[in-house]
This record gives sequence, structure tokens and C-alpha cells, in this order.
Amino acid sequence: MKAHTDKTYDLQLDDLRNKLLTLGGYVETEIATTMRALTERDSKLAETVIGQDREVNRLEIEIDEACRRLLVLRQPAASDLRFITTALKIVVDLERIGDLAVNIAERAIDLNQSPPLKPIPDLSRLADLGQRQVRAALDAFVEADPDKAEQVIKNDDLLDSLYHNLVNELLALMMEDPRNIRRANSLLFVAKHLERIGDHATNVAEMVIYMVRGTDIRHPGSRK
Amino acid sequence: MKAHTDKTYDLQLDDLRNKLLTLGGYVETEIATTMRALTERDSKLAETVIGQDREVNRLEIEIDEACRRLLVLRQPAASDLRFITTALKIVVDLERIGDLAVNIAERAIDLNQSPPLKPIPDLSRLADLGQRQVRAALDAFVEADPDKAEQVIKNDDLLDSLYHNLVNELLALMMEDPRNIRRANSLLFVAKHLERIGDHATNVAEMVIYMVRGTDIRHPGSRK
Amino acid sequence: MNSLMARRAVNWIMTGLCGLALAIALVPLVSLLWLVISRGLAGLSWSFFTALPAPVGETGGGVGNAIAGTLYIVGIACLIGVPFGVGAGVYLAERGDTRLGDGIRFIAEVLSGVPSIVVGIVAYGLVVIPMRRFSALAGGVALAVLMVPTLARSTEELIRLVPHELREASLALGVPQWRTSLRVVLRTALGGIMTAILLTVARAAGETAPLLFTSLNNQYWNWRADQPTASLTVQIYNYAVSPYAEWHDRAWTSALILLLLVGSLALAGRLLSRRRVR
Amino acid sequence: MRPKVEVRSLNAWFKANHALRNVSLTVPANTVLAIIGPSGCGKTTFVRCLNRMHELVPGACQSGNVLVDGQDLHARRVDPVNLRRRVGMVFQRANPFPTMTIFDNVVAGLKLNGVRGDYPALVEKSLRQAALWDEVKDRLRQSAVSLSGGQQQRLCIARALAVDPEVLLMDEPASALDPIATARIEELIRGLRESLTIVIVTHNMQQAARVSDSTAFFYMGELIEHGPTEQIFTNPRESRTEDYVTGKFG
Amino acid sequence: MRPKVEVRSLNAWFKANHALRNVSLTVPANTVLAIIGPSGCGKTTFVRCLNRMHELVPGACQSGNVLVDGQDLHARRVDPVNLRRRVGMVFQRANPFPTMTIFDNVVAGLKLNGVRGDYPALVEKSLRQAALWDEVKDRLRQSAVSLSGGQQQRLCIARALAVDPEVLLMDEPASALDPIATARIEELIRGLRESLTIVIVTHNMQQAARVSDSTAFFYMGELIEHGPTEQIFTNPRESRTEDYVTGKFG
Amino acid sequence: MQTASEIATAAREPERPPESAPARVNVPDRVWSGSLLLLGFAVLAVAAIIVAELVHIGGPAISHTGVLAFVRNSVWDVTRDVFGALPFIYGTLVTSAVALVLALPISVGLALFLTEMAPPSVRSIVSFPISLLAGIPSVVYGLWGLFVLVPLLRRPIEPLLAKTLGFLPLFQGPPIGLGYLAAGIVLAIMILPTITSIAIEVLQTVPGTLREAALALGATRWEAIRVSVLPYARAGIVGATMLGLGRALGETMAVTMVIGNSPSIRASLFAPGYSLPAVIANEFAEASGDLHTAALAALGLLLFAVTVALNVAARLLVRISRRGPTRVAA
Ligand SMILES: Nc1ncnc2c1ncn2[C@@H]1O[C@H](COP(=O)(O)OP(=O)(O)OP(=O)(O)O)[C@@H](O)[C@H]1O
Ligand SMILES: Nc1ncnc2c1ncn2[C@@H]1O[C@H](COP(=O)(O)OP(=O)(O)OP(=O)(O)O)[C@@H](O)[C@H]1O
Ligand SMILES: [Mg+2]
Ligand SMILES: [Mg+2]
Ligand SMILES: O=P([O-])([O-])[O-]
Repeated sequence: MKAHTDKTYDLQLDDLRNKLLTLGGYVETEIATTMRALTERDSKLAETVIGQDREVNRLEIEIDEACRRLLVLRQPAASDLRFITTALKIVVDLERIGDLAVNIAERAIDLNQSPPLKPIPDLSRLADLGQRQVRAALDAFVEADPDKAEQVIKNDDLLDSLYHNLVNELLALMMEDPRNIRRANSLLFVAKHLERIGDHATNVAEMVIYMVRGTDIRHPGSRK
Repeated sequence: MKAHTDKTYDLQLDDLRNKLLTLGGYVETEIATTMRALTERDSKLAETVIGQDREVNRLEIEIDEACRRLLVLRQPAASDLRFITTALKIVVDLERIGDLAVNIAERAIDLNQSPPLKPIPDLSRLADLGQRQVRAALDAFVEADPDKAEQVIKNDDLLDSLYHNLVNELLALMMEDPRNIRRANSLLFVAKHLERIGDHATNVAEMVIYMVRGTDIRHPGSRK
Repeated sequence: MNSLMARRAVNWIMTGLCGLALAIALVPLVSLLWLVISRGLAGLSWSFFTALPAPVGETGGGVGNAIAGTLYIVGIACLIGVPFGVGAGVYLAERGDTRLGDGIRFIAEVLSGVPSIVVGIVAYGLVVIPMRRFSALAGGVALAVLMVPTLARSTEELIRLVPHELREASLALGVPQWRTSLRVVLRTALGGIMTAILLTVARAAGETAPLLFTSLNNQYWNWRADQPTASLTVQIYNYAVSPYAEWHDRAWTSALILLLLVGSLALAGRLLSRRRVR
Repeated sequence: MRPKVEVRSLNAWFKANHALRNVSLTVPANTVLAIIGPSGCGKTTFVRCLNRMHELVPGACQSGNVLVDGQDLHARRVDPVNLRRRVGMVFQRANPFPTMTIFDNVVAGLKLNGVRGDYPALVEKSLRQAALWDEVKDRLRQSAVSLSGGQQQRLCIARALAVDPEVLLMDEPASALDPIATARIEELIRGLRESLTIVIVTHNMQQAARVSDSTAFFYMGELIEHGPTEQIFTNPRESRTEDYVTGKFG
Repeated sequence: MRPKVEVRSLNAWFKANHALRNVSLTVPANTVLAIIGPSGCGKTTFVRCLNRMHELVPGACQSGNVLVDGQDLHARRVDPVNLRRRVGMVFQRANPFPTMTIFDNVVAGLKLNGVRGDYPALVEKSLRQAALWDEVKDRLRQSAVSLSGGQQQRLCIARALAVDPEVLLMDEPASALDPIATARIEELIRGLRESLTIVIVTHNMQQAARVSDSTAFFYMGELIEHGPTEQIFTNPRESRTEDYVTGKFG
Repeated sequence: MQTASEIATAAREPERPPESAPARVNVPDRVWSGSLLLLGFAVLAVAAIIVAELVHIGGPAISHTGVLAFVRNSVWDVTRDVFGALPFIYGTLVTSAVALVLALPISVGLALFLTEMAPPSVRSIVSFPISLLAGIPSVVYGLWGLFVLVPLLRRPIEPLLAKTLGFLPLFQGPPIGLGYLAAGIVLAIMILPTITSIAIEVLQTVPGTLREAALALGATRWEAIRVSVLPYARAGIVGATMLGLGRALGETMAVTMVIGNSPSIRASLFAPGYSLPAVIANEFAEASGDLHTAALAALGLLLFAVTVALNVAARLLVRISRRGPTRVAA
């Protein structure tokens, strides 16, 4: 990429990009950790997730500030403007992914207080897929690669169908035995959260496409 | 408020503000309509919500574009900058509230295919509260009134506790009779969605406070 | 009717009239130069530059003493006039923004409009009366008095042409005022001032009136400042108003020499200023 | 819709210096075209070709066509004097006629052209159009140099408007003004679009972004890109444009 | 930390015109202070008071104190000539000495004061600091006027740096430059902060925002607000500042 | 953080500038200032000396004749110590008037042509001879006038004028050649470059954008000149004219050589006359006595007074017209 005449500008943009990547990295590990906490029934681990989310929140505010600073100091245009406004939006999604991981961690702590339910392999698969979607969306962002982003958007369907299967499975579990209801319900929410994580990854991917191509592909049905 | 030397600038800001209000209005009616569809078991009504959400999506893209235009054309600073970056963020929440209303509407259509469950007054109360929070947050935004916004943030606790009661109520309903599970589960998600609507209203309120006072009050625990 | 046609016609007529002005202005110039050159060249010889004037009826002779006298008188004038003229100009530019400066500038301006013949009278009173004789010094003083106000004004203008920012740049570097004036401002204006001096000298060399009763004239070589001294201009005048045709010829030849002298001074000044511009 | 101004492979030279290379673009009626580009890229030369002021420069020449309303400016029948009334111009530094009153400045163009008319009404109209009326209505008989820089520039705009041009060329009209006066001029430009077609040169990209409908980016005498302003500033096609608007030049 | 520059209730007059009213502020060492405000608000007057250039204007006078490193500029013992070497200045229009070479321009401050030293090394150091070395190292003996406007301005900065000042005042140093040259100067300013304290006047708010650590907003000779740059531009305390930075003035 | 209000309470704002002592200047700077001032006084000294000498030498003649009589009397008889300056004053005024009438339109036209109309090639070619014209010493003009112009006037110009415009007293009388007309024409040629060059300078200060402003409004080239250039340059052109007039009044040699040197007052331009500088030039060196010298010096004083008055008037005029809208605010 061509450098700006003003080197400091480049430094500031790089700084913003790095902050976003750091945030993405945190969020990814949060998902991984929280799922390990869930499957390994490790409440300590779950709590570390909650601690890590503080970092995420701090970074969110920092990124917002960095964006505003760039906007006011640099009057960015064209790709720079798209990058910065995208950053403003992406950060919301990433932070929300972090929150969802925290929610899952809270459920895990909750579940660890009751005896374990029978293992549900689809849940791990869902978590895996969600995490992979987040990573792929971030990769697409870093590499400014719209093709990768499109792949993320396509893969969301996979994630959705997995989620629906899981919901049915869990509902069946509830009907099997009312004693399962509370725990299965928790897992249901975990699944829901993972599905939302996938959605947020899709959002990021959509923003990446906008950022690179300059065309907004959100809500294809509702355009004027 | 003092006018800008450049009148067109004011017009463009007003236009953005109006778009946001329109969007808010849509979202509010969506919540109301969807709840009526649920309680009155009116699938037609539920479908209108889904239709209306297209408008919301269109407006979201329009608002994003308007913000970017203002950023590139006006180099806003101080309160103007805060207003525009806030708009960029608020619109995400509002659109998401719309989506959640749509989700509720889909659940309603679903539920209408089975016989009705016993009425759950807390659900309407929750819906009411959610809708009121959204309206209050928007009011705070329009009037640039941080006190109102603080009220919204405070009221979210009320909403949360109502939600938790409701969850327990619904779980109890499931345990009572496994045939309730599927429907109660749907209502559980409706409740969850309403709770999220409240959260998004809170987000809006937080952004309003930032916009007016220039201080970011999100994540008070995680600041540097 | 103010139609476009009429307006364009007016445009062309006015352009034509202005062009005509150029033609009219060039007629006397061409005529003068042609005569000076053609009639002047006719009498030109080496001895004309070196010999003393010949009496009526004799052929040959020259204006050697007049050429030398002009250079001599002008030299004296420069010695007196240049330091004062340039110095006063520096004063006006550097310290002239006061009431006093305004007054001095005003007076310099008025003085540069004083007829040269009047200055001749002054030099007469100043030098000739006390010394009781016409002298080269008196001529030099007259020319110097003429030079001072013009030089002061042009020096001031040239110094003022030096951007104010330059002076401030130097002061802001911690350079004292006097060094700033000498080494930055004057240094920058120097080329222009040299040109101004040359042009002023050229003008002085062409003056006749103030010399008529100061340095008067002399038929012989003279290198003493307290003696009457010949000068080219006075010589031309004397030749021209004489009743002898051969002296008229000598007037033309002398005029050619005077023009060459004045012209080369002016040309040198121009070349100097052109180099400066580049 | 037929474009108001159409430029077809315009080339311009100053002696041997090829200042404009093969520029073609069109300006629809009632729009504002902004010309941006680094210093010396030919912006001024370009607008000066549009009212044949370029040919006044000694040694200047040009090729190609400029059409206003479909009529070639260099057609035999076109008189540059007449043309310049239809294509007005406002310059970088405000240049009111210093010897005239405010009133006389506004009607100068009409008086020159021998147009009779209700001068007071016309002066009011033009000054209103230039958003200056309220500030000067009580001192129309004062000298034009008694106005501030920004007011003088608006006076020049009023003067250009008084002869009722169809196209207005502005060469960096606000570059000598402070931000407040600049904001006034920009607003004015957007207002004038209702009744005129405007071409404005500016070295200030944000200004171009604010006032124009379409933007043309010049570089070393070439037209690199011409498109809707929003596109040029948020999503240009050409990488050189992108580099320039994002500040990646040189 | 003791401030590098401290201004205490400074007032300045041009004859009866009260151009600065009771201005007090401090500039910490190694920071950049930007002065913004509408035309005629006293920005230039303010910086010229900081190196006693103000008193060179006929009829100008002042009251209050300016302290550099705690020492009052108007103390008896302080020689303004000496002071100006410690507090350098760069002007709006580049003003290299036209009769000197690039090399001589850089060392002018020393040579004119008769200071000896390793001139070549000093020239290289100053030109490197001013980010001009690479562009001119092969033609140090050429005349300074052969440089472009932006290069000339950097040359003037190098010249000011050569006398090793502690404070550098810049009065709209980039307003006569094109965007690219401006970007260079801005970067330079941020770099110089490592070794100097800088006060820069600019009518370009964005420029102030970009280069400075703190910003002071002047209006009609008064200091309205002085604070961290980011705060001034995103969240000013005073409504007049807010109005100015958001473009709501006049 | 300090805000305006805090500062305002912190210190009361002084309303008036302090009675400030002038800034302390170091010693070398003071020496420099002092020497400059001395040099500035040199100009004053020159002026004082001129006035003093003129009064000193010329005084006796004026006290002998009386100021009014000196100026009004038209008889100049050296042998009888009768000194009336009127013929010289008259001659000076007439020749200068003729010169102005002839030179002004041509100079302005020429200046306009060179600055506004001519292509630059012509401009650079022509500006050199014009500057030559300015540099030619007056005695050479006199030479030319005496040997070229005067014969031409004698025949055919003056007879032709008499035939066509002879009904005017100005153009009656025998065609001698030497006379007011010859002097006026030579003066016109001599002041032409003076006026032209100043006019060109003035025209060149007219901002180019002003010209373009008119052109861009649809003015022809001439209209642009009329509307924007000439009004702007008016004061300068008036100044140029007055300077030309000053030069004409004081010009000595050329006039001396062609005016005819006859102390009389005639209505006809063809008649020989005399001028102030001419009589000084002719008689000063060989004055017949102290009173004669004094009378000539008094003429010089008169000339000096007139030119000074003219210069003062020119400056004031320029100042007044500048107070009007002549300059774009800087
Ligand atoms: N009168 C002139 N004579 C010769 N060359 C000229 C003249 N005017 C401009 N040029 C050259 O033509 C080219 C284009 O100049 P132009 O003035 O159109 O640039 P510009 O884009 O307006 O620049 P700026 O932003 O500095 O005004 C430049 O290379 C310039 O040097
Ligand atoms: N040399 C001077 N003589 C008299 N008054 C002056 C002088 N310089 C400035 N002023 C006045 O002092 C006030 C402040 O001027 P100053 O030059 O400091 O303003 P500024 O903020 O630098 O403006 P700008 O942005 O136009 O440069 C103005 O009212 C101005 O008219
Ligand atoms: Mg230009
Ligand atoms: Mg200033
Ligand atoms: O925050 P969400 O409701 O979009 O998950």
C-alpha cells in the first residue's frame, strides 16, 4: 500500500489497525477459552474470560477514540474514510462477540453447579465454526480481502443450520426429562449466543466488503 | 442551538437527525406491532413487521452514507463530530432492535400455529418496558438530554429483573408440562429478545451521554 | 447605439491612436540620433579625443580637455554626492517612518525637482564667491547637490524593495539591527543601488546649466580643482551657439562623444540591474 | 440532457509548455463542477480556456473545442467580448474596481455593455444573490474598497452576476479569505447553482467536496478522473485520485 | 515540571489599538502549542511578543510578563538580540536571504554574528533536522531562491535551527504552500518537538489539530480557551471555542 | 486549565497602553541609528543651503526693486538696473504650457500602448529607445532644436500654421523659427519620456486582475482601460504630468538655444521670447555687476519657489486623490 505524505498519519492508521487486531485476538481467545471452560467444566477458566472482557471493553473505547481523533485530525477521504468508519462499526461487533463469550462463560459457571448433562458434540462443532468465522472475518479485514469476506458470509448458512439442529436436539432432551430443562435451556442460550457470534462475524465481513469495494452489501433486499 | 455559518451544513445535520428519528419511530412501532401480533395471535400483523423492517434496513444504509458524507464534506469537530460518530453507532442498535422485533414476529407466527399457552402478563409488561426504554432513549437523543439518558440506563435494571422472573416462570411452565416446552421455549426467546432490546436502548442512552457531555461512560469498570 | 460593432470600432480607433503616439514619439528620436551619428561621425578622429580645441579657422583640434574635465568634475561630484545621497537613502528607508523622516523624504522629493540652473547659482554662491574664481570644485559641488536628492530617493526605494520579511528573518536570528541593515538589507539592495548610482552619474555628466558659471570653461588641460575646467556639455553649447559652421560640426561630434559617454554609463547600469534580476 | 459546457480534447500551451493535455469533460446545466489538483496542474489554465481568457496571455495557444450550449467558443462568429458576458469569472483575489462605489461596481458590466435598465433593482437583485445585500444596502454609495476581503469577494460575485451570465467560473475564490468568509462564499455557490452552471477551481479538497456536484482531478495537465463528487472523495476509480484525496502524494 | 514558556497577563497595543488582552498561558518543554482564531484576533501579535519582535513595530507597546525558562524577557539584563537567538522564528512567507547560497543561508545566523564553528557539519545537521538535506545536499552552493516554495520554507526552518534555539515560533508557516509541501512541514514540526518547544500560529484548524499538543483559541485579542488539542477539538469547554471549531462563527 | 473568566478575575485588565520607555537598544545599534540620522540631515542641509544662498545672493536685487515690481515689471534693462521678470515668467509659462499640451496626450497614449496594447515583443523593442530619449542630455536636444527644428519651423511649419490657424493670435506673425513654439516643442520632446516612464510605472502597478475583471465582464480592451486602468492610475498620471511640468519650467539649455532670447511679451507663439532659466544661463557668468548677479539669482529664487510650489502641490494632489478609492486595500 502506498504511504501517506504525512508519515504520522500512516502510523496512526497502523495503530488503529493493530488495536482492532488485538481486539479481534482477544475475542477469539475468549470464545476458545469459554468453550473449554464449558466442556471441561472449569469455572476458574470461565472467570478468566470475564476478566479478559475488561480488556476488550477498554480497547473498544480506545478504538472509538482513535477513530474520532483520526476523523478530526486527518479529514480522511476515500479508502481511509471507509477504513475508519468501518472500524467504528466493526468494533461494536467485536465487543459484542466478547460479551457473548462472557455470557456463555456465565452459563458455564451456572452449569458447573449441576451434574453434567450428556455430551452434545454439535455444540462444540458450533463453537468451532463460530470461532473460525470470527477469525476468517478478521483475516479478511487485515488482508482487505473481499473474497475471504464473502466466504464468511456464505458459511453463515452452515452455522445457522447447525444451530437449528442443535435447538431441536436440546428441545428433545428437555422433553425426554424435565430435570434436563434448566440445563438444556442454558445450553440453548449458549447455542443462541454462538449463532449470534456467527452473525456478528458476518457483519464484520460485510463491512470489510464495503471497506474494500466501497459498496454496501448489507440488506440486499431492502435497497432503494 | 447556534446555527452554523454554513446553512447547508445545518440542513445536512438536521436531515441526519430526522432520519435517525424516523428510524427510531419505525423501530418503536415494530415493537408495538409485533407484541400485538403475539398477544392477539395475528400472523398477518406479524408479517407487516417483517415488511417494515426493510424500511429500517434501507434507512440504516442511508444514515451510514449520510454520516460518511458529512465526515468527508464537513470535517466536523467537537459536538458535531460526536453527534455524527454517535449516529453511526446508534443506527446499529436501532437496526438491531428492528431485527429483534422481526425475530419476535417470526416466533409469533410460529406460536400461532399451535394452540395458545396460558397468558403470561409479565411478557406484555416486559414488552411495554422495552418499548418505553427505546422511546426514552430516542427522546434523550433528540433533546440531547443526558439526564433522561441516565434514567434509561437506570431503568434497565428493572427490565433485567423482570426478564429473570419471566425466565423462571417459563421454565416452571416447561417443567409443569413437557408439551409446553416448545412454545414456552419460543416465549423464552421472545423474552430474551425483549431484554436485548432494552440493552440496545441502554447503548443508545450511553452514546447520548457521550454525545452531549463528551465523556464515554461505557464499561465504567474497564477504563484504564 | 452602443452595439458591439461600434464598441469594437472604438476599441480599434483608440488602439490606433495610441500606436500613433508611439510613432510620433519616435520621429524626433530617430532624427536626433541620425543627425548626431551622421554629422558627428564625420568629424570624428583620434585627435578629437586627445587634442585641445582649435581656434576658429584652424582645422583639427579636439575636445580632449573637455572630456577629461567632464570626468574630473563628475568624479568630484561622486566623491561628495554618493556618500551623502546613499546615506540619506539608507536613513529614509531604515529610520524614515517618523515625522522627521516624512519631512526629509518630502524635501528630498521637492529637491529632485529643483531646476539644475538654480543649483548652479547655489554652487556659485557656495564655492565661486568665496574662492573668487570658477573651478572644477564648484562644478562638482553643483552636480553633487543635484545628485543627493535623486540618489537618496532611489536608494530608499531600492532598499524598501527588500522584503520586510528579510529584515525580520535576520532580526529573528538574533542579529543586531546595524548588522541586519548592512549585511542583509543593504547587501540585498546593493546591485540596485549600484545601478542607481550609475544612472545618476550619467545624468550628471549630461548637465550643462549648473556648469555654465561654476566650472565655466577652459581652453587647456586642467587638473586642478580650483581652476576653471572645460566640460563636454558646455563645450557643445559654446560650439552650437557660435556663428561658425565648422564649430557647429564640432558641436555635433562632441555631442556624439557625450552621448557615447552617457549611453555607456546608462548601459552599464542596465546590464548590472539585468544581471541582478536573473 | 444537453450539457451546458462541453470540452473536447482541449490542449493548451504556454509557448512550449504543454499545460493542458487532451482534456474532455462535460458540465450539465445547474451543477457545480470542482477542479482539484496539485499546484501547477493546469486548473487555472483550464477555466481560463472556458471564457477565452487564456488567449490573452502572450504566447498562449490551444487546440480542441469548448462548447457552451453546443456552440463552439472558437467558431468564427463568436466574439470573445460577448462570450465573456455569458461566461462570467471570479478571481482568486477580490478585485473590485477601486475607483467605483459599491453600486457602480455591480452595474459596471452593464454600463460597459451599454445595457440600460432599472439599475437600482438590478443592483439589489445581484447583491441579494451574492448574499451581500443586507450588509451593504445602507452604503451603496461608499467606495468598494471600504468592504472587508470576504465582502469584496462577494461584491465581485455580484458584479459577475449582474450581467446575467449562464456559466460562472471561479478560480480559487476563497483562498484569500478566512474560514468564516469562506463558509459564506461556499453557501453562496450552492445557492447560485439554482440559476447558473458553475466551475470552481480550488486547492482545498474539502471545499471541493462541500460545494460541488461533480469533481475533476487534474494532474500534470491531464484530467485523471471526473465523476460525482461523493464518489471522488469516498470511492474514486483511479488510484492517482485516491492517492491525492487521501494525501498520499509526493 | 517548570514550563518552558510562561506568559502572565500579557497585553499588547498598536498605538491605541489593544491587540492582546490579558493573555496568560504556559507551554511545557518539548510540546507544540497551536494558536488558532479568526483573522485579526492577535495570533501574530502574540507570538511576536514571545521573542520581542513586537517592540520593533513603531508605536507598539506591551505590559505583562513573558518568561522563558523562568526568566523574564523584559528584565534589564536581557538583550533582545541575544534572546532572539534562543527563541527562533519562522514566518508565513519563506524568506531566505536571496543573495546567499543555500549553505550560507543556513549558517547566516552564525556568520552574521561572527560565530565560528564547523559550518559544514552544522549545515548538514540543520538541514537534516529540517528534512531538506537529501533534496539539496548536492547543490548547497546554489542560490537559495532556486528552491521551490516548500523547500524554501524548510530552508528557513533549517536556518532558524542552526542557531540552536530552545523555542521556535512559527507564524502560519504553511499557509503559502500547497497540500503536499504542507504535509511535509507538519511532519517536520512533529519531529522537531523532540528537541524544541514550538509555538505555531495557523488559521487552519485541522492543521492545529494535527500538529499540536495543546491549542489556544484567541478571539478579539483575548485568550478564550487553552487546553489539550484533542479536547479543544472534540470537547471544548467554552462555547465560543465550540462555535469556532464547529464553524458556527459570525 | 484556564478559561477567560478566570484570567479576567486573576488580573485587572489595563485599559490604556502603559507609558512605555522606548525599548532598550544596544550600543552599536545606537551608534548606527545616530549616524543614519546625521546622513538624513544632509538632505535638510542641502535644502537649507539652497534657500540661504539664493536669498543671500538674490536678496539685494529684490530689496532694490521690491517683490511685486520685480515680478510684475516687464522691462529688463541691466544698464539702468531695471529688473522686471515678467517677460521671463511669461516665456517660461508659455513654453511649458505648449510642451504639456503636446506631450501629455502622446505620453499617455504611448504609455497605454506599451503597457496595455502592444505585444510584448514590440514592448521590449520600443522601451529601450524611450529610455534613450530620457537619457539624452538637454544640450543635445538644444543642438537638435537649433539645427533641425528651427529651420523646419521657419519653413514650412509656421507658414502652414499661420495659413490654417492664423485667425488665432497664437499663430500670427512672421515665421522666425526661434521662439516660443520651438522651445515648447523641444520641451515637449524632453518631458515626453519623463511623463511616459512614470505613467508606465503607474500603469504597471494597476493590478492585472483589475484588467481581467473588466475583460471577464465582457469589456473590450479599450473599455477595460477606460473603466479599470485609467481611473486607478489617474492620480499617478496627474503626478507624472506635474513632474513633467516641473522639468519643463526649469529646463535651461534646450530652451536657451531655441527660444530666441528676447525679453519681450508677445501673444504669438512664433515670436522670440525668453525664459527664466535661459536668462540666468546667458547672463550669470558675465553679469555686469553685483546687482545684476543679484537680480539673476532672484530669478533663480523665483524659479525655485515656483518649482517647489509645484512639487508640493503635486504631492498634495496625489495625496488627496489617494484618499479616495484609488488603492485596493492591501
Ligand atoms: N502566464 C504563464 N506563462 C507561462 N506558463 C504559465 C503561465 N501560467 C501558468 N503557466 C504554466 O502552466 C502550467 C499550469 O498552470 P496553472 O496556472 O494552470 O496551474 P494551476 O493548477 O492553476 O496551479 P495553482 O494551483 O498553483 O494555481 C504550470 O506549469 C505553469 O507553470
Ligand atoms: N503593524 C500593525 N500596526 C497597527 N495595528 C496592527 C499591526 N499589526 C496588527 N495590527 C492589529 O492588531 C490586531 C491583531 O493583529 P494580528 O496580526 O496579531 O492578528 P492575527 O490573528 O495574526 O490575524 P491574521 O490571521 O489575519 O494574521 C488587529 O486588529 C490588527 O489590525
Ligand atoms: Mg491557479
Ligand atoms: Mg497573523
Ligand atoms: O447484540 P445482539 O442483540 O446483536 O446480539
